[in-house]
Order: sequence, then structure tokens, then C-alpha cells
Amino acid sequence: NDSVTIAVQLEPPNLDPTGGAAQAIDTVMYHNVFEGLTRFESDGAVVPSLAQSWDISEDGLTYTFHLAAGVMFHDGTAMDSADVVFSLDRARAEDSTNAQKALFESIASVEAVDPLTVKVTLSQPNGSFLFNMAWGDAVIVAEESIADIATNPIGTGAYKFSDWAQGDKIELTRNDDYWGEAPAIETATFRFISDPTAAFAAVMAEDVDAFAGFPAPENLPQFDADPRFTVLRGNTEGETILAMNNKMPPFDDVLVREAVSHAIDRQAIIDGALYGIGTPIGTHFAPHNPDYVDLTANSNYDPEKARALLAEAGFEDGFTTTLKLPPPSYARRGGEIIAAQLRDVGIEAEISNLEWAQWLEEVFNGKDFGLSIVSHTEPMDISIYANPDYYFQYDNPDFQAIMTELEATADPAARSALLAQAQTMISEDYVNGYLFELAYPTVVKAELQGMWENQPTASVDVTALSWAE
Amino acid sequence: MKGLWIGIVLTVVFLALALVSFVWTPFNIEAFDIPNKLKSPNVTNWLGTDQYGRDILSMIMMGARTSIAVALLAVGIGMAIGVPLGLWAAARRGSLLDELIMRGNDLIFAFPSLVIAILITAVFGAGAINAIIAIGIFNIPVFARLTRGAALSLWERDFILAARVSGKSAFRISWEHIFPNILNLMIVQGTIQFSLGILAEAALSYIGLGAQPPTASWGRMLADAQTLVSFAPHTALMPGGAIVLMVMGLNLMGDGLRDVLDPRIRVDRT
Amino acid sequence: MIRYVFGRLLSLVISLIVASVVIFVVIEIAPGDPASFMLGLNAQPETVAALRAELGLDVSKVERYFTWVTGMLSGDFGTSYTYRSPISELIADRVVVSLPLAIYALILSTVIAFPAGIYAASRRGGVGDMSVMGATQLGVAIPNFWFAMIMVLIFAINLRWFSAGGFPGWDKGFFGGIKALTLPAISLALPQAAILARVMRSSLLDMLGEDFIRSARAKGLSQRQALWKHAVRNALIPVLTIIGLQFSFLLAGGIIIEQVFFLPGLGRLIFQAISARDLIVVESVVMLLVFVVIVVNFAVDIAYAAVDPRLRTKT
Amino acid sequence: MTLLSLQDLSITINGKPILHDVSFDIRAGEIVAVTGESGSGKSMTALGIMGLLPRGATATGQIDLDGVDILRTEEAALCKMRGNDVGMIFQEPMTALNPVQTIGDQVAETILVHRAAPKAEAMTRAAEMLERVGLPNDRFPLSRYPHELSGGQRQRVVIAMAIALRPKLLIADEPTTALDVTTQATILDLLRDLVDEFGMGLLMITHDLAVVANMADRIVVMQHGHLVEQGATDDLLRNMHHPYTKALFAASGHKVSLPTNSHSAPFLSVQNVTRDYRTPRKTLFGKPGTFRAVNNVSFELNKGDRLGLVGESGCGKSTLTRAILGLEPVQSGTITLNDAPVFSGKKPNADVRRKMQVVFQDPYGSFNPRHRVDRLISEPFHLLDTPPTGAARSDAITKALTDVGLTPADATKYIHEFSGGQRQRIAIARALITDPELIVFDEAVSALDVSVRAQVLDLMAKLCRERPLSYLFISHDLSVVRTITDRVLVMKSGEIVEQGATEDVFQNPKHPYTQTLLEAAPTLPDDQATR
Ligand SMILES: Nc1ncnc2c1ncn2[C@@H]1O[C@H](COP(=O)(O)OP(=O)(O)OP(=O)(O)O)[C@@H](O)[C@H]1O
Ligand SMILES: Nc1ncnc2c1ncn2[C@@H]1O[C@H](COP(=O)(O)OP(=O)(O)OP(=O)(O)O)[C@@H](O)[C@H]1O
Ligand SMILES: [Mg+2]
Ligand SMILES: [Mg+2]
Ligand code: NI
Repeated sequence: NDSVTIAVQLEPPNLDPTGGAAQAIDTVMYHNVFEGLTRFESDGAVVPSLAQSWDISEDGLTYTFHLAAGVMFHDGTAMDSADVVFSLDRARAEDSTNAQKALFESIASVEAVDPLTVKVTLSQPNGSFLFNMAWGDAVIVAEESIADIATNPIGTGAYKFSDWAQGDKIELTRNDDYWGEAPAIETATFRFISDPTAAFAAVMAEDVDAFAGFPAPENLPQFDADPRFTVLRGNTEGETILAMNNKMPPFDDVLVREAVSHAIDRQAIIDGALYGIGTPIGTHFAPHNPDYVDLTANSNYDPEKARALLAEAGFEDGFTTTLKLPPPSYARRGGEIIAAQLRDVGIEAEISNLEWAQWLEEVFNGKDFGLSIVSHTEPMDISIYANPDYYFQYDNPDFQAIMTELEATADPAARSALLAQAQTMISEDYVNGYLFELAYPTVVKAELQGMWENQPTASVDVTALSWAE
Repeated sequence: MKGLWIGIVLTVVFLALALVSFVWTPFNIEAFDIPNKLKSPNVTNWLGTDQYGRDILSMIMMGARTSIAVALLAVGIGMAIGVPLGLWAAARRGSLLDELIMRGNDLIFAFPSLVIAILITAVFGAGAINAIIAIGIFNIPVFARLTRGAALSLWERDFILAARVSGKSAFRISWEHIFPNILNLMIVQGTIQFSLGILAEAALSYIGLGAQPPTASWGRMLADAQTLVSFAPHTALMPGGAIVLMVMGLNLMGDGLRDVLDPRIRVDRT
Repeated sequence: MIRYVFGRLLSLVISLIVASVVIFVVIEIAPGDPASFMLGLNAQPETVAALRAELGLDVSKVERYFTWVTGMLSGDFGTSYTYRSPISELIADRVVVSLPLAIYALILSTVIAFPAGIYAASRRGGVGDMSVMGATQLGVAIPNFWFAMIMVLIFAINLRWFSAGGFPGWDKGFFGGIKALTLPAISLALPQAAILARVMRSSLLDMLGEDFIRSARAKGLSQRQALWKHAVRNALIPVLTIIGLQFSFLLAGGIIIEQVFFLPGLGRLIFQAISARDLIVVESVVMLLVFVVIVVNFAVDIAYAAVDPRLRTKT
Repeated sequence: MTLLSLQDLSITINGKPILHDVSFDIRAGEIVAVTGESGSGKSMTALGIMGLLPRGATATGQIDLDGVDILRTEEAALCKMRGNDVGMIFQEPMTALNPVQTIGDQVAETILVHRAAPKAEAMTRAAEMLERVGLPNDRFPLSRYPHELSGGQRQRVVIAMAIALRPKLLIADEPTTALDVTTQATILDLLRDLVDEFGMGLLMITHDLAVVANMADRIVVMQHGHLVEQGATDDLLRNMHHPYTKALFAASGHKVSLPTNSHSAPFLSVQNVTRDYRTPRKTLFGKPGTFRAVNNVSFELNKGDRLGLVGESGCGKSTLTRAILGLEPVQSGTITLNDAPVFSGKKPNADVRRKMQVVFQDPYGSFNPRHRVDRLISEPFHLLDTPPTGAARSDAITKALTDVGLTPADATKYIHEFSGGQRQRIAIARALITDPELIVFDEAVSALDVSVRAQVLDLMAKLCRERPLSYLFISHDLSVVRTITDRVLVMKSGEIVEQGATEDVFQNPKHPYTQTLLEAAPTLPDDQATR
């Protein structure tokens, strides 16, 4: 048996990882069809990919990448330095539609030295440049096939795109001309099942071999109890926060934000909304990261204190605000529980459930909200706090200075110290309510091996899969 | 006859549940009690508890309120707009106005109702009010058509001619003579639309476009329960049962009323 | 007859034009920008602007309306914003699921409803009638998505007779496709069958009270012969209306059922497109559905004429 | 030879007695007419013979049809008899045929259900039968649908269906009530011919005593489910025993005496009135066609005139009425009342309108069932600028009710609490309440039983004596028009073909149409005797 059927919740809108933000694109395409210069491993480590090795200049401004030899795109054309130049230039161009354009901001120029060597010059040192190049948005594409990339993706990966029944499934087949190690699985089918009932039914009925990102944590115990299945409870880079509008009264008052933070019972939310899976966080940082500082004590559950703080801030009788929720169930369910908890200390949060497009328009772009719940799934994204225009509108020059310094720092120890400082600062400023690190439950057939447990980036890495004998 | 009584009893029970919920429910559904979640029916929580430890009986009582309010208001919209339009079209039968009203009706009918309801809630936001509007819009042509049809046949009757001989205007005739005579029909259809409204509200809430939390709603209870049904079936059976019983009650009442109210009209005629 | 058809045709065209305007206006006022949806949380404003330009969202609405309508006339629905593929292809892929599902459900519902309705009418007031009517009361009252949920639980999870959902594609064999559509079709059909059976019964009972049934009986036809030879065809007229309405409902109304069974049908396409603000897809699919409904109604009107000779000469 | 014999037939429906001990016989080749007022059980008797009683009916006694006891025969055997041994024709030709089957199929079906012939032959025989009833195949092919035929033609199809297998007994339940006089005459002729030709027994139900007298060999009179009297026609007409029979025949030839009209000033003037109805367009963009319902009609009505208007169904009588009442505009011509036009410009003239009132045909449809009598009859007050209120209003209501022979207490009742005759009185009270100068009676007594009709006619005569009343009396019943009007207009296809003093027209009809009309109208024999 050398085929697998893997279910995931969301269908990619298109298949171009460099042209949209949808995680679902990476879930299917990352490392399977498209490869970048570097890539993430399942533990989050950044390792060589199309670039077999690289040299970094003394001043940290020049990166010379040595590309793997004999790499072919699926259409049979060779992958060489020209493709790298094309890909990086395209991503940072004026009219680029790359959703993570900021990843490429520090690049000053990209040159092909010879067919297998590329030199990237930065405008300023960037400690996370290799990390940035591992993102799905930085994969290498070819100019010849770029026009149809959204529907007919041509990459260098171990799998070729073969078919897409829109609304239902995508099929990948093994690329026999793959330059690297040949994977075990011959064909992989991705099915898209967003309805939790359907998800449960599909796994139970063994219609699928694995469900990555199982949508209904309440059903996990049933799979635990069933010898046919293994349940992986992995983590993601998703810091789930109760976002507060720092520029909008009353959340412009740190006392109010502190009160809100103390009014929230994280464990109740994790138990109620996620049936116990999820790690509490006290700041905007992934707990599995070595640089993580546990600051949950700053905002322990203490409704008495929350009431006292509200009184101190002049809201003895509480206040009314909005709680705008995007579609994922962590937000919808968590929102209901948080609203009940806030009601307990006198804050009336009126829930409105929005779709993503609406949420983006109203909350993210319009900044028209009091509270919101959302998971920030990009890896290492604490830097968003340095942007005063970011939707929660935290504007602290001290924090911005730390981030600027971090950008320019390459020394690991110094970086750790700066990151700890940053984590503590936002925690003590109670910028947002820090809830939990979003977990990533995966249900697999007991015989299927190699599923990624964690999600350092959105990906179902088929190359790692194999069936036990 | 038996059906009518079963229908009335069911309807009254749910109306009573809804009304009582304004002053009392067995438990406060706003207080979450997560450690106590997903309890099967027992002596404390007669119908068990849901995924947040809330009492399902209390939720169903509060949900009855939502369902009834949404469906009733939606029927109200349909009647308040549809009946006058139908009367107007019938009074001007054959005119351009009549044609416009009827084609407009056909057009509304041509739109897939659920899709439009989803669109409306997508455009104006999910919530009870928009659910009412979305369901209400599709009640308009139902009542307009029915009214026009019934009114047209009444316009043929001699007593309308007598009223015209007495110099009454079409407006006045519609109000004094046509409207009271189609009232029964409207009550019967209203009951049926009411039950359809409850189903529609449940469907909208089920896909998350109905009343928003913390307002309780049967459809959302079902949506919440759908992943739980395999190990806590009561969470799906209770609200589902409530919907079925309420809708059945209303339908039985509608059918019964038709049997009771209709022959009177016929007896008068023959 | 020709005149009748022409008259209906004209009103059909006018309806379509009005519908297209209504759809466009309603959908265009929806808040939410497809470009910023696609680019997510970290996108920069100029990136969004670039994408808007690429998608053709930066021209005036009136212009977009005309591009859309004229495109549709030539069979070109445009290109989906998010899928980046021609909408006509998207629709074609989905129609091969939704249409068979609707037809399957309609056939099921008719096959169940006709005998049930006729049986109940012929046993009027008897035990058979009471039980059929009781069952239909239940059928009408059960929300179809709930019914679907329970069926999945029983037939897919516990008994494992059917797969829980999804659609293998017709290229994997006709039988597989039909099997995948069976549970969804049943969940869609049963409530519809209940309605249809009720209409069939009451319309038959109306007919049985008609004078011409008495004439037929006077000729020597038995109750049953009179029912079959004279009442059924006449009773078909209201039933046809309901079937017409149901077909359109089934085509679009499968939306929730498609969700429950994760079928790649039109309903789910709309649902996804609405949340992704893929406006042009929403517009085109809704337009298509409206078109189908109007055409089906037109067909029903023509079918009336086939059933009822009085209409052939009238108007 | 006795073909049908009823002995002590009693029928109850859901416990309610409908027929009591009815017994009579029919011989082959004999026409027996059953008559009596509405609801007396005539139709139930017929349905009993067919074995087609409604649900919930139980019958006792004995019905012997050609040696078979219907009440004790299996349904399957009854099915074999129906259509074969006994056929039936119903009153309403418009609904008695299946609208979605061709007439050929429907006639042939009688033959086919009894397996009397294969399909092709059945069709030929159906064609013969249709030919026999006066629907020649070249003009009425078998493929016609019922809606393509007129009422009389449909009734012929129904007859063809009933006699396709030449049953021994034919039952006709009010076969001509829905038809106009000329058509009625041809259908009756047809039935009589068929009886002679096939030697059938014919059980004919009718409330029209003139028809009874002319057609029947024997008469059966029923009242309240009892058979009150029966006998050979001549015998029975000459010496009736039962008071009900006497009353029935007396009422049928009822005459009233009108006071003479002393006025002669022209009052209502109708000049060259034409009324067109729009018919649907013939082509998609073509002009809508027109149908001329009233064509260039002119006449005058003097103060105190009692003018009759007769003509067959559909000739435009009601259309003309509506124009006179100012309910619909006319396409050309003028209608004036005391020289004031009823329709000025686009709007009806309120001043003129309040001088006119109307009484309609259907005593059941002309009242809003949801209003009480006081509200119903005071509705015309709406025409007045200052309608009476309070005591004045109730006085007016009381007076109107007493004038028509009802009691003031009736004011608070609903209309369904009254019989047809009483309702027609209420309709007259409504017409009288504003003291109009002209009342239009549109078939005001056509729907009433003979005895009730007599009472209403008496009431009208009484009112004429009490007050100066002018009216336009529309009817297709010539005998009524003859007694209740001074002058008469004869209308045909939208035109007035003859007018004059009533007696003159009836004695010496000039126009051929009037002549056929008068000839076709059945008359009671003693009618001629008294004349
Ligand atoms: N289906 C029925 N159920 C109950 N009562 C009925 C039914 N049909 C007729 N009747 C009653 O039976 C009585 C006799 O009715 P029938 O139809 O025989 O009268 P009829 O003499 O034919 O009157 P008409 O001249 O009006 O036709 C009436 O009082 C009528 O109300
Ligand atoms: N609204 C209408 N539109 C078109 N044609 C009409 C309309 N009303 C009546 N007609 C036609 O006009 C003609 C005269 O109708 P009208 O009702 O005046 O006849 P009538 O003499 O009163 O007949 P009846 O004795 O049956 O009451 C008929 O042929 C009828 O079909
Ligand atoms: Mg009768
Ligand atoms: Mg008339
Ligand atoms: Ni008696």
C-alpha cells in the first residue's frame, strides 16, 4: 500500500504559495510540491533545502547560497540560480502580491553568480533571514510556469500536482525524477472536510487515513480509545490572544486591560473550547520555543482583582464592549466562554460572529472593535507589536527599539535576552489577553508513520510518511 | 379533530416554555459550569447539560423564545407586506401594477431562499434581526400570492358588486369585505409559515447565521451538538426533538384549523 | 400554444435581467474585500492594491456589471478571484454533483410520495391513511440536516454501509457515485417526499369530490379505476408546481446537506465563495440558480399544458 | 315490465335521516319525473339507485333494478351494472367531464370498462353515439377536449357517455338546469327521442314543473325526504291530492298583479351603448382583440316603469346592468339618469349612483358572510353625503326589514342564519334602504325554489303598490318576466332585437329569435288552459 488519503479542514483557494496568505496552500504544497532555499523540519529547525549550503559574510549583509545540482522542475526544465533570482525578485517587486512581502524587505539585491550559486545582498543585517527563506511564501518557482501556477503548480518537490477536484480533493503523485531521496508514498490525496461531524464520520468510517488538524477536539478521546487510530496532539506557532483595541477607550487604560486579563480563566477556556488541548501562555510567544518565558502568573485568574482594578480605573459598574469573532471554533467557542467570564466581573461583551473577510475588514483593517479572539499562526511574530498600526494598536517606542535591535542582532545569547525582554514588556503592559498556544490535533491510522506532530509551519509533509509493514 | 388538539397542546406547551423563560428557568444559562459538562439527563438537569455545563432544559426554554420570536416576526413581515400587496394587486387585477407585483413575487420565488438568507446575513451580519428579515422576505410572496388568489375569487362575488354599487372605493372594499374574508386563510397559512420559519431559523442558526450567543437557539444547539452526538447523544436529541415537536404541533394546528375554518366558508357558499 | 410559450419566454427574459441587477447590487454591497481576504494578516497595503488591480476590482461597479453580464451571455462567467480558474469550469465541476443529487432526490421523493399520497387518498380516513399522514407530519417537521446527522451516525459510522461523505467522482464508476449520493439524497428527499405526499393526497381528495369522478363512477368504473384514470392526472397539476419548486430547492437547498456530507456541490461552492468574498463566483452561481429556477418554472408551465389541455388554447 | 322498483327506501347520512320510505316503479320506455323543492332528497334517491351514496350513508328498504337488489349487491357487481344497465347524467355539464381527456376517450371509456369491445371498435361506437346525440364527427372530432365545447354540447357528451351501452335505465339529475331555454329544449327532445328509440326507462329529476308536465309519463313529488304524491302525469295534473303538490304547482304558475303605471316621463336613458371586453392578444406584440358584449343598445325607462330584459345566457344582460349602474365605463354611447350621466369622465357619478340599487341572483354570494344584517343592509348609506347615524340609522334598518317582511330582531343576525328566500328579501331591503329611484334585479329570483320565488314576487308587487318603484328586471325565465313587468326588452348577442309592452311581445313576437325563445320555453299545460 503506497497511497495515502489525508484530510485537512480547509481547501486551498489556489495552489500558489507565493500569492496568497491561505495556510491551506502550504498545508498541501509545502515541501511536497514546492521547495525553498531552506526549509523547516517538523521540530521547527531551519535546514538546507534547494540551497545545500551557504556562506554569510562577516558583516552579515551577504548570503551566498550553493544550490543543489540536478534539480528539475516538474515540467522538465532545470532549476538554477536564474530561477532563484526570478523568485526572490518577483516576491519583492513593486506589484508583487506576496502576502508576506515583509520577509523580503531586507533584501537589497539578488544576483546569479553561476548556475548553482546565488548571492543575496541585504540592506541591513537580518538575524532571521535564513528562517524567512524557509517560509512557504519564499519557495522557488520558475518563470516559464508562473502564469498558471495558481491552478497548475510546477515546483521542484518530491510530488507532482496531478488533479484537483475543486471542493473535494487534490491529488499528488510521486515525482520519479526527484533530486533528493525518494519518498515511500506513491500517491497522496488531500481531502477537504471542514464540517466537524463530517470529519469525525470520515475518520471513523476510515474514509481517510489521517486527519491533520482535526476540527473537533471533543472527539479525540473516542479516537484515543480506538486501537485503529493514533492521536497526535501537536503544537503550532499559533498564539491565541484576546486582542484588545489599545487605542480605543476603555482599553487604552492599562488598568482595564489588566482587569480583563485577570478576569479570564485560561484553563476553563482550554477545557471548554478545546477539551483540554492547548498550552496556556502569558505572552505572545510559543511555549515550545527555547526562548519562551512563562509569564502566565502576570495574568492569573483572579476575578476579585479584576473587579478591583476595574473600580480603580473608574468602571465600578463595568462597561459594554464588542467581542468580534472570526470563524474558527477556538474563537467562537472561546468567545462564548470569555463573554461569560467577563460578564461575571461586570463587563458586557456583545458577541458578533464574523466571517474572515468581514473580520479583516472590520477588525483588522478597520480597527473597529473592542475585543477579538484570533490565533496568530505565523512563526516568531512578536514583532507585530512593534507596528503601531497593527490592528490592536500597541504603540510603545521602547518595544519598537528592542525589535530594531533584535533585527540587527545575530548572536543567539543576545537574541534570547532581547526576546525575553520583549515578552515581559508586552505581558506587563497587558497589551492583549494571552490565552493559549493553539494545539494541532492529528488523527492517523495506527499503521501510518511519519505524520508531523507539530506545525512549525503549515504543512502535511508527505515525504515523511510511510506505512508500517 | 384529534390532530388539532394535539397541535394546540404542543404549541401551547412551547409557547408556555418560552413565556416562563422570561421569569424563570431551572438554571441560569449565562453561567458556564464547564466541569459539569455533558451530563446525561438526571434528576438535577432533567434533560442533561451541554458542552459548557449549561442546563439543556433551560437552554431549550430560552431557545423556544428565540425560535418563536424569529418565526413570528418573519411571518409578521410576510403578512404585513404580502397581504396588502396581494389585496392591492387583486383590486387592480389585470393592470400593470398587478402584473408588476406578481412578477416581483415570481422573482423572489426564483431566488434560492437559503442562499439568499446566507447572503443577507453575510452582507448585514449574522444575527436574529437579519435572520428575521431573510426569512420574512420569502414569506412576502407566499402571502401576496395567496391573498391575491383568494381576493380575486372574492372580487367575483356579488357582495363585492353590492359594495361597489354602494359607491365604496376599492381600498375600502379590500379592507372591509375582502380582508375579513381571507383572514381565516391567512391564519391557516400563517401557522404553516410559522412552522416553516422555525425550521428556517434552525437551519440558519445551524450554519451559524441565526441568533448569536449568548442568545440560545435550537439550531445552534444542534450545531454545537453535532460532534458530541456520538458520545453525548442527548445534546442533539433534545433540541432536535424540540424542533420536531414544535413544528409538528404547528402543522397539526394549521391543518386542523383549515378543516375547522374552511368548511364554514364553504357552507356559506352552498 | 406557441403564443403561450412565447409569453412565458418574454417574462422569463425580463425576470433574468431584473434578477441579475438585484444579485449584483446585493452582493456588491457586502462588506469585505476579496483581495485583503486572500492576503491575510501580514499583507502590506500596496500588495493588496496590486492584487485588486490584478483581479480587476479597481474599475467602476457599473463597468464590472456590464462586463459580467456580457460575459455571461457569451457563456463566460469570468475568473474566480480565489481559485483563479474560470468560473464556468468551477461550476461545471460542481454541477455534476449537485444536479445528479437533486435529480436523485427528486426521483426518490416522487417515488415515495406518489404511492404514499395515492394510497392515503384511496384509504381516506382509514388506518392506512392515518399512518401515512402521521409519517408525513413527522417528515415535514424533521430538519433535514438533523436527519442527515443521524443517518451518518447510523449508516456510516455504526453500520458502515455507506461512506460518511465525499464524492469519488463519476470517473471512478457510476455505482460509486450513486452510492456516495444515496445518503444525501435520502436526507434531502424524505422531508420533500412528506410534503409531496400531502399535496398529492389532498389534491387527489379534491379531485375525488369533483363531478367528473361521479360521472366516471356512473359509467361503471370502480373507485380505484376512477382514482387512477381520472383523478391522478388532474391532481398532477398542483403536484407539478410543488415538484418544480422542489427541484429548485433541491439544487440550491442542498447547501447544508452538502456541508454535512462534504460533497463538492454548488451549495458548498457558494458557501465557500461567500466567506472568501469571491464575489464574482457568488454572483455567477446565484445567477445560475435563479436561471435554473426560472427555466424549471417555465418547464413546469409547459408541462401544465401537456397535462391540462385547457391551457393549450388559453392565453 | 317493471324495470326499477323502489320499496320503502330510507337513507340516513351520518345518522341524519334524508329519505323516508320512498317507493315507486319505472317501466321500460317510461319517463318518470321526480320533482320537489331543493333538498327534498331527489338526488339522493338517484344516487341510491346507482349505488353511489356518499360516505356515511346507510340505506334500508329495497331497490330492484331489473331483478337485482342494488342495496344487497357487491360493489364489483355494481360496477358492472353501472354504465351497462343503468346510466346517469348530472346537472352541471361544465364539471361533469374530465377536463384533461378527450371526449372520444371519455365516451369510449364506458364501453371499454365493461370490456364490451376492443379499443378501436369502442372508438367507432363512441363516434356513433356522439353523432346520435347531435355532435357530428366532422364538426366535433373525438379528439376534442371538453373545454372546447359549449355547455349544451358538453351535456350531449355526458348523455353519449351515459347511453353508450344502451342501458335499460337512464337517470338524469336536473340535466338542463344549467342550460338556457333553447338548449334545454333540444336536450329534452334528445332525451325523449332516445327513450323512444332504445326503449329505456328514464328517471328524470327536475324542479321545473313545466318540464315535468311536458316530458313525463308519470310524476313523483317529494318533500322533506317523503314521497308525497305520485301518479300518471295527466291524472296528477288534473286532480292533485296532496296540499304540497297543489302548492307547488300553484307557485309555479304564480301570477302577481301590478298596479298600473301612471308616469310617463323618461327617466333612465340608454343611448347607443357599446361595451367591449378586451381579449388576450393574438400574437405576442399584436394588439389585444376585443369582444363586443353589448352592441349599440338604446332604450328608455320611464319613471315607474317595470322593464324586463330577457335573453339567453351570455347575451350581455349583466354587462349592460353593470354599465347602467356605473360600475364599468362603456366604450361608446351615453347612459343618463334624469339627464345626468352615470359616468362622467373616468369616474362614476356619485349623485346618479345613489339613485340606483341592485339585487343579485345568488342569494348566497351577495352578502359578506362576516357582517351582521344591519351592517349589510345599511351599506348603501355610504352613498349618502350625510348617512344617518344612531337612532335614525336603526329606524331606517327596522323600516327596511319590516318592509320586506322580516322582523327588526333579524338585524343582529348573520346571513348564514337565513334561508335563500329570506336572503333575497334582505337583498331587497338593502336595495330599498336609500329609497332609490331605480332598482335593477339581475336574475333576482332565478336561484329560488318555486314556492319561495312566488313569495318574493308577491313582495315585489306589494312594494310596487306601496311606493313609486321603477325597476329593470333581468331574467331568462319568461313566465316570471311576463308577470312582473310592463315592458320587455329581448336581447340577443349583445343587441336588443325586440322591445315592447310585455303582453304584446309574448302574444305576438315579431323577431324570429323571440319566437324561438317563446317556443322553447316549456309551459305548464294548465297555464294554457287558464289563458
Ligand atoms: N354528502 C352529504 N352529506 C350529508 N348530507 C347530505 C349530503 N348530500 C346531501 N345531503 C342532504 O341530503 C338532503 C337531500 O339532498 P339532495 O341532494 O337529494 O336534494 P335534492 O332534492 O337533489 O335538492 P336540489 O334540488 O337542491 O338538488 C339535503 O338536506 C342535503 O342537505
Ligand atoms: N370580464 C369579462 N371579460 C371578457 N368577456 C366577458 C367578461 N364578462 C363577460 N364577458 C362576456 O360577455 C358576454 C356577456 O356576458 P354577461 O355576463 O353580460 O351575460 P349575461 O347575459 O348576463 O349571461 P347570464 O345569463 O349567464 O348571466 C359573455 O359572452 C361573456 O363571456
Ligand atoms: Mg339535487
Ligand atoms: Mg348575468
Ligand atoms: Ni320527515
